[in-house]
Amino acid sequence: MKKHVPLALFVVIVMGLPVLLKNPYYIGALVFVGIYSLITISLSLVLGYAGQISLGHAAFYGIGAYTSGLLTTRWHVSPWFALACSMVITGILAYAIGKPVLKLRGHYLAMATLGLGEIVYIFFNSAVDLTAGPSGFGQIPRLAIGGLVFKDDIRFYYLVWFTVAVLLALVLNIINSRIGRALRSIHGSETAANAMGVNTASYKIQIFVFSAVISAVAGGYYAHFVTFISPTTFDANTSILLVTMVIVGGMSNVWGAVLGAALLGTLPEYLRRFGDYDILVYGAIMMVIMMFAPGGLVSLAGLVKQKFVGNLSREPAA
Amino acid sequence: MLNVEGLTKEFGGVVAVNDLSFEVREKQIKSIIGPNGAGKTTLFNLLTGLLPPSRGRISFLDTNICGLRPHVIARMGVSRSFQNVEIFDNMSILENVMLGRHCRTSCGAVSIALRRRKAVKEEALIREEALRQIEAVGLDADPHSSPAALPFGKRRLVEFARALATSPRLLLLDEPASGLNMRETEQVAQLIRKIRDSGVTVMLVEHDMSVVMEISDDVLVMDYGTKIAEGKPREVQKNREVIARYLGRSNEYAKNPKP
Amino acid sequence: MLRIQNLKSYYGRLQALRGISLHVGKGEIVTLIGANGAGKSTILNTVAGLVSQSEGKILLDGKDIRGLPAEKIVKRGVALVPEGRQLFAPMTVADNLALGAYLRHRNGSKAELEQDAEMVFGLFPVLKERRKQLAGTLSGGEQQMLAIGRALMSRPCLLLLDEPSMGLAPKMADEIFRTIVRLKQQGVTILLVEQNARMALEVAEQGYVIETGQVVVQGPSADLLRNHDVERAYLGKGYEKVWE
Amino acid sequence: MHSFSITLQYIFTGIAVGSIYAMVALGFNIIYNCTGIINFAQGEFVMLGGMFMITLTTTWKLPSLVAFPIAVALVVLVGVGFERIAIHPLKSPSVLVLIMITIAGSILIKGVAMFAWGKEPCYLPHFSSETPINFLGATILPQNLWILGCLAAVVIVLAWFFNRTLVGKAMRACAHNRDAARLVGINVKQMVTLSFALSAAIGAVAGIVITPIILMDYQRGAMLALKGFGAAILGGLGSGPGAVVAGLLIGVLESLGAGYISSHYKDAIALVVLLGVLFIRPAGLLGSAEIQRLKKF
Amino acid sequence: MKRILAAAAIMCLLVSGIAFAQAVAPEPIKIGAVFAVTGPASKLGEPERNTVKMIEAEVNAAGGIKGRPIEIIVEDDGGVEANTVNAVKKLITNDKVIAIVGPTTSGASLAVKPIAEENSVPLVSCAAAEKIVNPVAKWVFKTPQKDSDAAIRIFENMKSKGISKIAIITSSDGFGSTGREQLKKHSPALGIEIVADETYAPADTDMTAQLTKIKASEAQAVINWSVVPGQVIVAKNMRQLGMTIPLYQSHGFGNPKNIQACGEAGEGIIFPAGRLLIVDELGADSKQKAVLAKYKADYQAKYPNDQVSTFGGHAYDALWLVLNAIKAVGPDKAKIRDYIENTKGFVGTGGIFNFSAEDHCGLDKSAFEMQTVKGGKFVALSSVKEEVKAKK
Repeated sequence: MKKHVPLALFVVIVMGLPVLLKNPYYIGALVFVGIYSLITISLSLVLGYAGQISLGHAAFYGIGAYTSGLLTTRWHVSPWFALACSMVITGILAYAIGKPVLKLRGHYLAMATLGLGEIVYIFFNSAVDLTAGPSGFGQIPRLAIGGLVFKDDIRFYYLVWFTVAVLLALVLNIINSRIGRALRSIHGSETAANAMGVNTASYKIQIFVFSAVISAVAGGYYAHFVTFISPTTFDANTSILLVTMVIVGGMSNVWGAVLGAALLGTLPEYLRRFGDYDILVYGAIMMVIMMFAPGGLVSLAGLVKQKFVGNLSREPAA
Repeated sequence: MLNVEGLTKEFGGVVAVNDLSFEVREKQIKSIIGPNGAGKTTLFNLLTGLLPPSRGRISFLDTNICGLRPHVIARMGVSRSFQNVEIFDNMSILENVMLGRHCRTSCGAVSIALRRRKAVKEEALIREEALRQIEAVGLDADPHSSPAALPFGKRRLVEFARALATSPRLLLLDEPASGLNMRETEQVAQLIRKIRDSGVTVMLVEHDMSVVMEISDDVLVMDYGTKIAEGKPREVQKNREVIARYLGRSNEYAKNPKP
Repeated sequence: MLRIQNLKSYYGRLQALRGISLHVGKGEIVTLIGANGAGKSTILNTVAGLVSQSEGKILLDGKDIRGLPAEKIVKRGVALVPEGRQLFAPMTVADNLALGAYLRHRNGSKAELEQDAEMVFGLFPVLKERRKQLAGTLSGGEQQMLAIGRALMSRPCLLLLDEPSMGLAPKMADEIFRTIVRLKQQGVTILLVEQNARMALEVAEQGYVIETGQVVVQGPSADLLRNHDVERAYLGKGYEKVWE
Repeated sequence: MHSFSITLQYIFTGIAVGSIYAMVALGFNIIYNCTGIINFAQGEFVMLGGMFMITLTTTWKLPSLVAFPIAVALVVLVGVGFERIAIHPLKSPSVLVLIMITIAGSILIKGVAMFAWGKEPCYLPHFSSETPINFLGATILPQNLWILGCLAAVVIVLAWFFNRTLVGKAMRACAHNRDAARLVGINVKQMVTLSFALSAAIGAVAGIVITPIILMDYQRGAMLALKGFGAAILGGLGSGPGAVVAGLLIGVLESLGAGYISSHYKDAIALVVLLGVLFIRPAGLLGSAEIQRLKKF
Repeated sequence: MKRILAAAAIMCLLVSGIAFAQAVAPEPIKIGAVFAVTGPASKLGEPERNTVKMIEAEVNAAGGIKGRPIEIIVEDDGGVEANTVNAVKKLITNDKVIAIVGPTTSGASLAVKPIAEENSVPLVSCAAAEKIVNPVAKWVFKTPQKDSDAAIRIFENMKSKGISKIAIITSSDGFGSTGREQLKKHSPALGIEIVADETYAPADTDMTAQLTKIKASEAQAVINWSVVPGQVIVAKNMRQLGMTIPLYQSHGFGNPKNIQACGEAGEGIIFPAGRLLIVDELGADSKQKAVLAKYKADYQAKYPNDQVSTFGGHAYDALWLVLNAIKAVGPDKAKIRDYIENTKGFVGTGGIFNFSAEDHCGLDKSAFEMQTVKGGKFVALSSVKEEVKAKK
């Protein structure tokens, strides 16, 4: 049961952090990291495992947020039911979009997903009667279980990171299974995967829909946490940021996705002290990581391991 | 078990496979030989559904498999290896071989994600079978390590094990000995025989004639997409046409160059 | 002119050459023969600088050129006519030839280049007719001529030819071999890789038989033509028994 | 206004806007052909072109004719510098990593521009008079003609460069077959640097001619890059004529969409058409499926 | 093993991510500020940041408030709402500020409205949207004039000219869309009919298509509601199309650079704005004259490369509201809030503020002065009319 160790460690630390920190600001920042992590974990399945680039995931994030936000504020649907609805709606949309789009490859796929993201963004902006347009809308109710309302940061923190942990557990189960192997084989070579009996087209669409649905959950959480949403949160920049998180963290590893979300999600906080120069530092950090650790941050962890652990284990063989 | 009739593949005017007909009988080793560009790999791609044929019919176990998608054909029991060894460096050796079991297993995402007993059990079976195949092909590397570091010969064995893990009825091997040294080639030849003896029909494309002549039950010679000769290895070796294609003709001009 | 000593080269993990040594004298035609996948093309590619991982020595006029990038090796007077021609298909015949002389454009005079182009057209008159045609639209034989012509435009002292007869109709193959002989008469040293062993040995002085990345037989081509080991290399073990 | 004049006006508008998209798309294609990557800093080249021109003409008071080539040269320096520092040293990087590096590069360039020129949009006078020209009831600004002229000039120069000069042919050779290019003595890495120089120059020209119309600020590049990328994809990556046709097409579609359907959804209309084309022709209007297959992530 | 390490690395990062706190110095009175110093709204956020930094220096040079220096902690949210939320939380819980000035944008202000409420920290927003103070939130105020007042002032001016059919063209960002909303809401009451309603994306380069459509309609005037560069491009495109109907712009037009950028196309544009731009024209009887002149002079002296703008003015008003409250009642959040809510007759750059429990904006439509561009300068529309009368 060695493979459960990292996850258990992760859960322990996630549980313990608030006790150590107590400060709502840190907790609040970590809530956003958790929300991003939900998306990046699921996006890493699409990007790092199945090898399909999506520059439109902010759209699913946004559809989740808007569906949940609108249902609860306009039609006073229970937030949990609204969240479930947003998952279903996003899933259906993702299927309809993914079916034709995933036939494209490389830069064409990137453009198509980017374009779809833009279309959704334009819709949020322009369907003013429904979405309140660019100025957004607020007073979205908070999530609650029975009498327990997730109103302060700490409760929401536990909710989000509990979801992240559950997602991680599910995803770790999946990536170490026949389905995970099938996904990775698509990235390796679609031809060879096909020849091994993997229905690549079907897996691509399934994983795309799955990650869209998880992104919708993240969107719903965002809406109920911030209680205010506007289209700019779900624009192309966000899509690119999400992909960047996955790649910077290390796209062939779900832990990399969390790492990327944690780094790029909190980077603006670190960079506050640089004032206006934050944009330069941000760009420079990204460039340096990509130039010197093209495998992402987890590959650095791999290097460290090779240095310290690898030598030990190899010695007897030599 | 495999029946090919009038198979033709054209690529925008170029005929890569031209009206090819042949038969492969159960539990035999059939080799396809011929010079570069003869259309051998194209033939394999047609048989496995990676390319749609322009004309003709391929029937496998009395079912027409023309136009079926590759993963369906793989499920029916046709597996293959690739000329340049297409194994996945983003997975461990064991996982590569376990992927081969994919088409023989069925657990869905939900039961896997929730680690239902069915899924756990199936996974254990997959692992068992994969380890068995790794042993069967005689691969002595740590199955949990990455295949990226393996020498070429062992990579090929990983690919063999993966192909065998699909429990194929028909195994297509594209140049299994290319890039191997003498000793490795010998091992591969023995392995192919062993596979045949275990009841799997084998088709292979190969340039190393030693291997072909040694292990084949039947040889098909192709050039320019058409069949030149077919028969027992010894017959083929004697075939004048085949010898001419291989060793080439004499260049009349070279002996008396014009001024 | 060219001396290769214990050359080993790798494509990633795959060791393609396992210690090749050979020699090409000035003005000679030397041929490398052997079955597909034996490593003949790899030898040429390594000499031409396309294979990045290698060990051993490649001495050109006594200087080691191993490890230099391809573009520098061309500068030293080695031109490769690659397998499968590798022409610039969307460009005209004239453009392909002009690019062949890419390195000479800066210092070479225009007249000299024109003269060279005329020389190529002299070798292959059909190219002159098609000079405005796109290379991709030529027939296989014409493409091969153009590939040779392009290589000649760099005024090589050593010409590496990789399977020049591959995929050509017999008449065309004859034509190509006629040119090879003519080039030799003009003083070009040629290292020829051919699958068509007989034709190659008939035009060459020396021959090397390559099997699994090693030289298995070598000697004057006339001897090799009669050597059964050569046939074995092509047609497999047990061959001679059947053939006798 | 007659409905004919109105339509004509929409088309004029579309062509004027589209020529910029076309120029940006051309810049994308040149680097793509040489390296297989999409340079997300392309929009920043456009922005820098406009900004340098503004500084040279307003702060340094240089005459436009002198400032123009200097501005272009400065952007070329930036492009080459970027390639040399961030891309040249890498050994066999993956396409995705290269793209990330260009994104990081665009953030950096944007940041430097923010410090250099501030956050307010900067202004550049029109090249010639601002008096609109009337044609069959529709109007066009002389500056629009300058833009069209520059597009034409860029197309002609590129056509001449790629078809008539040896270096241009060498670049095409690299794009078509790297190994064969090396075999005739072409230094591929130099060609990659050159491709950055060339597309920076085109970006700069585009930036300089549109600045009088649209003003320029440090964040302007992103939107132009997005539209230009759309045009490059619609035309078929790597295809020069495709970029021009698709750029103009997107411009006209946006304009007609805004005029006849809804200005709220004009960008969406253009994108829907783009996606529709991709679903039918996955390699774009004039792209070749062959090339697409070779160059994937 | 690799995974364990990766997991450990994540944890380290999370933990260290927490260490971005800054050292706490107990002495000064801390006031927070959140502005979009970078990102799409940076041209607004920068003068705001400059302004509060200028006031900080000025107050401290004068010995602070009751002997205590003030410290303004400025956070940049880049216009990203999630960052604003984090920044405000940081200011409240880490820096323990007693009041917050900003944010710059409406979306960000709305996103942090509940946070100010829950933490009981007075927040004076520098963003325009009326939703920020309507419905009234106990702890949230704002200083920019109301969009609705701007719309009403424009309509009143139109009515005086006999214009009844108009076209509106707005940018599809927060500023433009709230303007569009207000224009549509208030037009019927004033008898104005909107015959064309067009929008464009904030980064668009050409609006002739939309304007062509407007030209073909029977509109007698055009209202453009956006910030740069759209407002300049619209003016130029109208000139290109030979449209002679009057162009009205929103109060976002109040930046002298626009005049230069518009060139001839700028002449005659009418827009409502605060009096900062026409301070030199104001008569001595204007209550605002002294404040405006001082702000303009101070700002220009401190930032010679930057033009004074109304956006900085919003931050000026917001910060002084807070500082006045501190001067009066000391650094106590609840007392500051109460003091601001009861502030009457506060003369700011945006107008004369009269807050109440129902009105957390404090400005009415008199805060706007209809202005126009004449001879390459902003001038009050009323003075132009007087000249005309004088000529007659």
